[in-house]
Amino acid sequence: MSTIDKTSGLADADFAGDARKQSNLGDAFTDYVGRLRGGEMGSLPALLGLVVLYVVFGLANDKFLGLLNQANLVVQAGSICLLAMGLVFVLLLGEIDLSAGVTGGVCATFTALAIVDHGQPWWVGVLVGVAVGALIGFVMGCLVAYLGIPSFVVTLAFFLGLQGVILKLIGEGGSVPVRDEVLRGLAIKNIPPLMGWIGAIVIVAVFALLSLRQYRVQVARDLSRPPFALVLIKIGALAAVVLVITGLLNQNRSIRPNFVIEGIPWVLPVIVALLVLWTFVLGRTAWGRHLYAVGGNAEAARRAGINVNRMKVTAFMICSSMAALAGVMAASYSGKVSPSSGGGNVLLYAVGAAVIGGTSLFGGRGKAINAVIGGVVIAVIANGLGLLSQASWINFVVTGAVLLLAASVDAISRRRRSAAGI
Amino acid sequence: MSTIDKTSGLADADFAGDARKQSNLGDAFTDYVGRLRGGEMGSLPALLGLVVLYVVFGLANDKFLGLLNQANLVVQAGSICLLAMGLVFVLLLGEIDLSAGVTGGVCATFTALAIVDHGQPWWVGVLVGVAVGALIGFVMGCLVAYLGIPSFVVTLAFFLGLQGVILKLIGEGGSVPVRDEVLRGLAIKNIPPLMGWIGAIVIVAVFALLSLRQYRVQVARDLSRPPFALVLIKIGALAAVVLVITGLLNQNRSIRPNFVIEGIPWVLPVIVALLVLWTFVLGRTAWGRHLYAVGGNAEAARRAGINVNRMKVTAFMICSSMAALAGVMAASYSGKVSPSSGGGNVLLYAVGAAVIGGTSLFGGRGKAINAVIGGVVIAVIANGLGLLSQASWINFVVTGAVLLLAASVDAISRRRRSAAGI
Amino acid sequence: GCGSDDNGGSGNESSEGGGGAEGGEAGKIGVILPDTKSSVRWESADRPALEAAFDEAGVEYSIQNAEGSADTMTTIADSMLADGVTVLAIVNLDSESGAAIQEKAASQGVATIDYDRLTLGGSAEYYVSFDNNVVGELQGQGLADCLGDTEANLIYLNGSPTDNNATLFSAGAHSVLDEISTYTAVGEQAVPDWDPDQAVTIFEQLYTQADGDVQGVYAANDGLAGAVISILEKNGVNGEVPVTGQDATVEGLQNILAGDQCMTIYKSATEEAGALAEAAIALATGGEAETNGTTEDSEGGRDVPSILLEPVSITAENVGDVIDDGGQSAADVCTGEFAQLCEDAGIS
Amino acid sequence: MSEYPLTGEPEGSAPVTGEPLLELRGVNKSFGVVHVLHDVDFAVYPGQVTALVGDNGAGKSTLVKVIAGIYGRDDGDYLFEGKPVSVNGPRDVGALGVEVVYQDLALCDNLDIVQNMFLGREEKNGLALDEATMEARARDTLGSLSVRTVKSVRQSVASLSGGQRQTVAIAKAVLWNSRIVLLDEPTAALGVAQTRQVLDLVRRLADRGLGVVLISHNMTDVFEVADRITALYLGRVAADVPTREVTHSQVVELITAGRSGSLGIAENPATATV
Amino acid sequence: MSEYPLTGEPEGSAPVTGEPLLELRGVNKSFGVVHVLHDVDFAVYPGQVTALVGDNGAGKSTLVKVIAGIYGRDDGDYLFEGKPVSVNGPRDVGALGVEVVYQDLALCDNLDIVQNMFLGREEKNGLALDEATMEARARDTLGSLSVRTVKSVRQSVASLSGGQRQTVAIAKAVLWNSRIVLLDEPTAALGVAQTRQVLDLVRRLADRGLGVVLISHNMTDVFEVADRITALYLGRVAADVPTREVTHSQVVELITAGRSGSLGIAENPATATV
Ligand SMILES: Nc1ncnc2c1ncn2[C@@H]1O[C@H](COP(=O)(O)OP(=O)(O)OP(=O)(O)O)[C@@H](O)[C@H]1O
Ligand SMILES: Nc1ncnc2c1ncn2[C@@H]1O[C@H](COP(=O)(O)OP(=O)(O)OP(=O)(O)O)[C@@H](O)[C@H]1O
Ligand SMILES: [Mg+2]
Ligand SMILES: [Mg+2]
Repeated sequence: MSTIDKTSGLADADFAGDARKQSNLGDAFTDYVGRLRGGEMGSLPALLGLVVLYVVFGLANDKFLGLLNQANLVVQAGSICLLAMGLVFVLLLGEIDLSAGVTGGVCATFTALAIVDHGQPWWVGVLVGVAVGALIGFVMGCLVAYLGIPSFVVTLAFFLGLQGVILKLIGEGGSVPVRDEVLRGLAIKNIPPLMGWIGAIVIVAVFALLSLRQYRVQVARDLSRPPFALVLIKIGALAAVVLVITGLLNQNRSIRPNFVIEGIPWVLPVIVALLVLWTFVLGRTAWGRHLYAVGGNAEAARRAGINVNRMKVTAFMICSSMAALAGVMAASYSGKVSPSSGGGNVLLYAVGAAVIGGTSLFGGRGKAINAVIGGVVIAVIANGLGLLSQASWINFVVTGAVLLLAASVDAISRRRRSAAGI
Repeated sequence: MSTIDKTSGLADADFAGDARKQSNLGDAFTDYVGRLRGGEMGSLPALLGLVVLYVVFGLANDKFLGLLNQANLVVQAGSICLLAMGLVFVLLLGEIDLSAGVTGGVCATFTALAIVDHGQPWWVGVLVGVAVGALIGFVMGCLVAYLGIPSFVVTLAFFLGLQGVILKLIGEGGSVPVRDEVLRGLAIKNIPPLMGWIGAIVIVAVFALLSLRQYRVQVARDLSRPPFALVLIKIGALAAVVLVITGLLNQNRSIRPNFVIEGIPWVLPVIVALLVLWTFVLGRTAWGRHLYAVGGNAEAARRAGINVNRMKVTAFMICSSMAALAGVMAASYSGKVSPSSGGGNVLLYAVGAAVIGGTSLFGGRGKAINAVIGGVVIAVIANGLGLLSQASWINFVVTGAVLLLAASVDAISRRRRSAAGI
Repeated sequence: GCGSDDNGGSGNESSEGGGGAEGGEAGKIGVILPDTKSSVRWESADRPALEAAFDEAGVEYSIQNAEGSADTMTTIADSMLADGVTVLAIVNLDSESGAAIQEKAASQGVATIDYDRLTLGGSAEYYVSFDNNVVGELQGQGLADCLGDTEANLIYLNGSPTDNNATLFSAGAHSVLDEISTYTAVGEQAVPDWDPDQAVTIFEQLYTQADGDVQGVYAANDGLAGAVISILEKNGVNGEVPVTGQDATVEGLQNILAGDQCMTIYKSATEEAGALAEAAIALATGGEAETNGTTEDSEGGRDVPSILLEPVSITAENVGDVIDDGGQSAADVCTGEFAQLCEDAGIS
Repeated sequence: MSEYPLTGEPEGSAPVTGEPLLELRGVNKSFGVVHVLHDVDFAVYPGQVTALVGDNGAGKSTLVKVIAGIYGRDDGDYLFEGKPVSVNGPRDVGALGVEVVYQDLALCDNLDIVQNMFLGREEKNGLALDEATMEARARDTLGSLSVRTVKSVRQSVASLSGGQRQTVAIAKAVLWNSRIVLLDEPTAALGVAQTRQVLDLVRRLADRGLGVVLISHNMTDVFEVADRITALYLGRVAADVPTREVTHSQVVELITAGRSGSLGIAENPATATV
Repeated sequence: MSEYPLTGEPEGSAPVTGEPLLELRGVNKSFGVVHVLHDVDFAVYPGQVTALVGDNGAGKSTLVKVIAGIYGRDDGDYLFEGKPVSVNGPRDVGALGVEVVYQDLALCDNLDIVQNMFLGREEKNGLALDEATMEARARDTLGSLSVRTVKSVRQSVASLSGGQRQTVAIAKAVLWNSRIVLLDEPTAALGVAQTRQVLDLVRRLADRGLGVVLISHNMTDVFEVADRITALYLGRVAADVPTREVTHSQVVELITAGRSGSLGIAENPATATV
């Protein structure tokens, strides 16, 4: 019977087909291609859509691929990426937070007022903002979890109510400036090149160390593991990406001879740090596991002893806290908070970003990286169209069309998956 | 063993407990209370929320309950009720249409342009608008059904793109007037009192006739049926409601002696007619049944031979066509179409209306009447707050709070249902 | 029957008529303001100025805000008519909805006034406003004054594409700047909903596209100007590139004091509200108001009796005028780092 | 591999009335990297109960879903009455007169029992649904399946017990004038009396000339009603034999080991014989 | 009604080691107008397998869910080791050491096998999850249950066959050091070999001193492993007897008719005796 196993590829002994024994690079590659063909595309389709956008805009305008514009893009994408990352947490539960954008506005107002009116240092201001965000999330989460009001209605009510709060705080039609060195610097300043290099090298080194240590443990305990060559290739790839980006952004990209702009925008490390944090929380902690479980089958999660209500409340708190950071980042970029901050289509764009990246609105599927990729897609559209300076109506139409294009690349490449019946 | 059945209420013979034999009023009432206590509340909680709002606003302002204001309320609620009714169809599938509001704007623009620029009569204009709506719905439906792009993204793209289309059609900062006698009359004219009386009596008579005929058939074929007294009570109740409303609205409600305002606003019969139509379609036709099935379990529907894709496309077409009517009604109310028609929070309010009324965002649960009740809730909030004339930030906050209040009445009274594990 | 607006302790934010109003014979005046977001003025300047004027005259009144929605405005108008106002003043969000409101009011025998914006095809008795064409021209002239006779590349950042006033402002500015042959327009874009957050990205892209070779920026109001300055600061040229504005907001005045913004437009709300109050009270008591001209309503084919006021261009020299007029308070403008600048400019 | 000589069949089996009604030839099906069905041949004969047996995960349900048109085939032929037909979804298969009870039941939880039973084939009365007729027919069919604890046929299926749900699914499939009925573990959740009724029903259907396929892990049931047994082993047909030619223990061996004496898959699957 | 004299029990039954581990007394449960459980008394003894039998819709699963804390009781007492405990949800019951295999399985389709098995009780390594340990333990447990066709323990449970899903649910429940295990039709979808393994496991668990409750419609299985049988009939306890005191056909009669000879519910339920 053992002959059958080898030829059929199906297991006869317990889990003989398990990946434990895979050990050379060719196998790993075949396996990857197989998984791709089976529909497990991850973020690949969204990345593909992004590549299409880059090619289109790159051809349409010669400034688009320029260093200056790409650095600007990083800053422009910052706020929406943070907001979308926060939204992933409630979307994972199958809930929605319509108020996230406005929550960001309210929190940024608190931050700005703490600094301007109360003379607090920037970090106190940010803490105040995040605390307000967490509080808002807590209240909404409780209403959703314990009273059982649909999150659409709760957050719609907060969307409206919080607009009133901003109006009240800022004074109708006014604005609060954000002139703090550090906060403003977040959007308009860059990391000194030397520091950038050091940071980049440290990141690569840490990653290499962790990867190698993990591999050593896997070997020692005889667990399933990738081939060693693959580990090396992954380290190499990360090093290349990090160092090339650092190298490029450390060049002077100013368009005026007497003014130097060089270094990595401060926004970038903030986003990367939060991305790493949330990826760890979602993928590697019990809390993250429980979040997926509640989103996938709340009743099963409840039966497994998970406190579903607490999961909901914490998810809303994280979402609103991230919205607070997004609001502060938006304020840092525009230099002020105004009553329209976080209103308008901000939220729709952020949810759209998460969904384009591959997060499901029905809960249970999504990652932090999805939000970042989707956020970049949205930012690229605005950035590219901004360079083309067309009439407003054309901008609207093209934005819609491009959004659809980016999403359909994703949809079409995922069709296999649904054909596989999963 | 037959003794067991009688005392336990459980069936031993096949379906002996079935409602077929119920035949007196007391039983019917007990049964109704039992169902209420079991959590099958229907629209009762939303109606309760509405009553709360009426009491609060009635106490806060003595004009609120006045005839004139209530007649205005009917007209103000018209557009959102139509929009929400349309949205119920896509919500039933577990999809969403973010573009519905803007679709209404585009369609109303086409209607207005057909009348103003091309001198068409009003009904041609409306037909053009609805046709454009159906076309938009068709395209969106196809993208959702056949390409498999999430409806959130598709309709977000259309939400943006269609704003561009309106801008292009109307021109920046422009607007198109709606001065057609009939269309304007829809919002500002009333049915002549005599005609109103005749209509009301016809409606009551038709309802009585249909109810009695149905009862006759049920008796003849020995099917499960309500007690005869209940049939009579229902007819009586409808007659009372219809005739009292007609009577009230047929009084002169003008506040100026030299100007008479009397009769049922034209908006009301339009809404009632569409409500009856869609209630019939959803509840009594195979297509409606299939819509619920697809929303409840798309895979089961597919296995039952239902063309799921076609259901999606048709649902989107109905939604957009209803949005067109809503857009025309909004234009009739404000007397023009502008580039911002249907934008802003219109859509969120409409979805909120459907959800407050009891429609689920996850599909499979909802009725046309839910949308109307929810729409009235939203309209009452705007109307009541308008009479109180507070600063705008207070309006925002109170709107949010009241929305939450209306929804929590619903949520709390539904808790029993979830406690029952359904 | 309108003497029963005594909804007790509903807070002092209530705009209901003041306590001493014995306005049974004078009738009630209703005012509908357009929005809260396009500009500070409606809620922070017009509302108090109107309240003060009406209180002074001892008439009953109700002031509400349509929050930028024409439907809301129609709803408010309905309820005011239901409430028995005898004079209705509106700042229309667009001519058609405004005309519809006025049509309905007229049909109930209520007199109407166009405030700040003319309702084309409407039936208002009077038009009280600043001249919007003049605003754009003053902005253009102000930018030209700051730039001087040099070669200059200009970027135009217009207001909302759906707002007709934005179109007028831009046209006015172009009418001045396009005449000056040394100026070249290198980019122009409208900002949806006057949203300053979107304006930042829009301007950054226009600036990048122009390779930073920009010597002056037309920004339609102070909010947009602030967005522009944010990007100029990022590129180290704030203060070197003049930027226009409008509305004389705290933000705008501070930017002018700091030298980052070239000018703003001040439309004295006190003045305008006073004019409106005068006209409304006159109508409410059955009299006539004093006009200083007419404005042509091209659509309605009539000349509307008008009370037209002159906007004022504000530069670093005359920031004090705004504060003296009560447009902004010195305390708001001269906070923190601006205290010194205020002192230098002679503002206290 | 596992090629059962179709021509040689009638000799030793229950009376096969001519051609198979439905036949699959050389069907393969993979989900991504998982190859679930290997060159499967399968036939359904009119008037016969074919039992499809196999270990958990052998591919029985997958085979049923391929027949039902829910999954596409990777390759292989689909013949109905000897003629190849193109099958692109459950609608096509339904049109051929094939009814299926799925292992995962596939009921709409938001609909009631009657609505589920008539889903996709509602009785109509002009435009409107004929609820009265549907209710009456549903009540009759359910009654005949020994369902006694359901309070009302207007109960939502979400509130039914496991066995009640299964009965509804079975009732739904036998309500129609179909030519083939596939039942994927129909008695798994049923009580003693209900199981009895379903087995009787299966026999009755076959006697009426329908082709019936029964999947079950209960060998007693299989031997009671089946005319032929097809055994799947790791996605391959290990045997396709008339019931009376095999014993209970032989079938169990086929299921768990893939071969039993001369029956089953040979050591080298490439040369496997029946 | 149906009051089984607890004190009289040990004489004729399998060795009952003292007190019941868990006991329900006079429990009622209604869903809206449907009264599902009537004054139910139920006990689980350590070291014994209690079979809970009954017709479809008799209320077995409802009873299990009441025990598991998923449904609240309308009235009645809940005792653990003789002491009343307050149970407000599955967490409280889990804390008592009660594990349940639900008839509807309750797995998260978006998680893989290992993730489902350890859901709510993940192994940790500081803050982070200890995936390696969990994977190894899951593999061992599944292996012992004769699951042979699962390709990888990292497969999503959505892609598993019916029997594989059921095995995962069982494996999930027996992974822990619990004191009581409730199994609601655990072998319904299992193959011959897997059923064997589960029955052996059930016996082994009881022999280890756990209280085991087994719901099954298969009388052969029940008689093989159960020490006592509790029969439900239309939501009432019809009998609660040691296995060796009843015969196969008596139990079937109890299930289908509610009474058999001197056992079962009397004509008038108000005076029902055992
Ligand atoms: N969508 C899918 N993706 C990946 N693998 C799948 C999928 N569906 C089924 N499988 C695998 O295919 C194999 C056969 O599954 P199938 O459901 O046909 O088994 P079965 O014979 O019906 O078993 P059971 O008796 O347990 O119902 C199993 O190993 C299962 O894990
Ligand atoms: N949520 C609910 N609402 C209303 N009735 C319900 C609900 N859940 C179960 N019931 C009813 O309660 C009765 C008992 O159901 P239960 O699931 O306990 O039966 P069971 O004994 O487990 O049957 P099976 O052997 O079919 O699994 C059934 O008649 C069922 O219809
Ligand atoms: Mg199966
Ligand atoms: Mg059960």
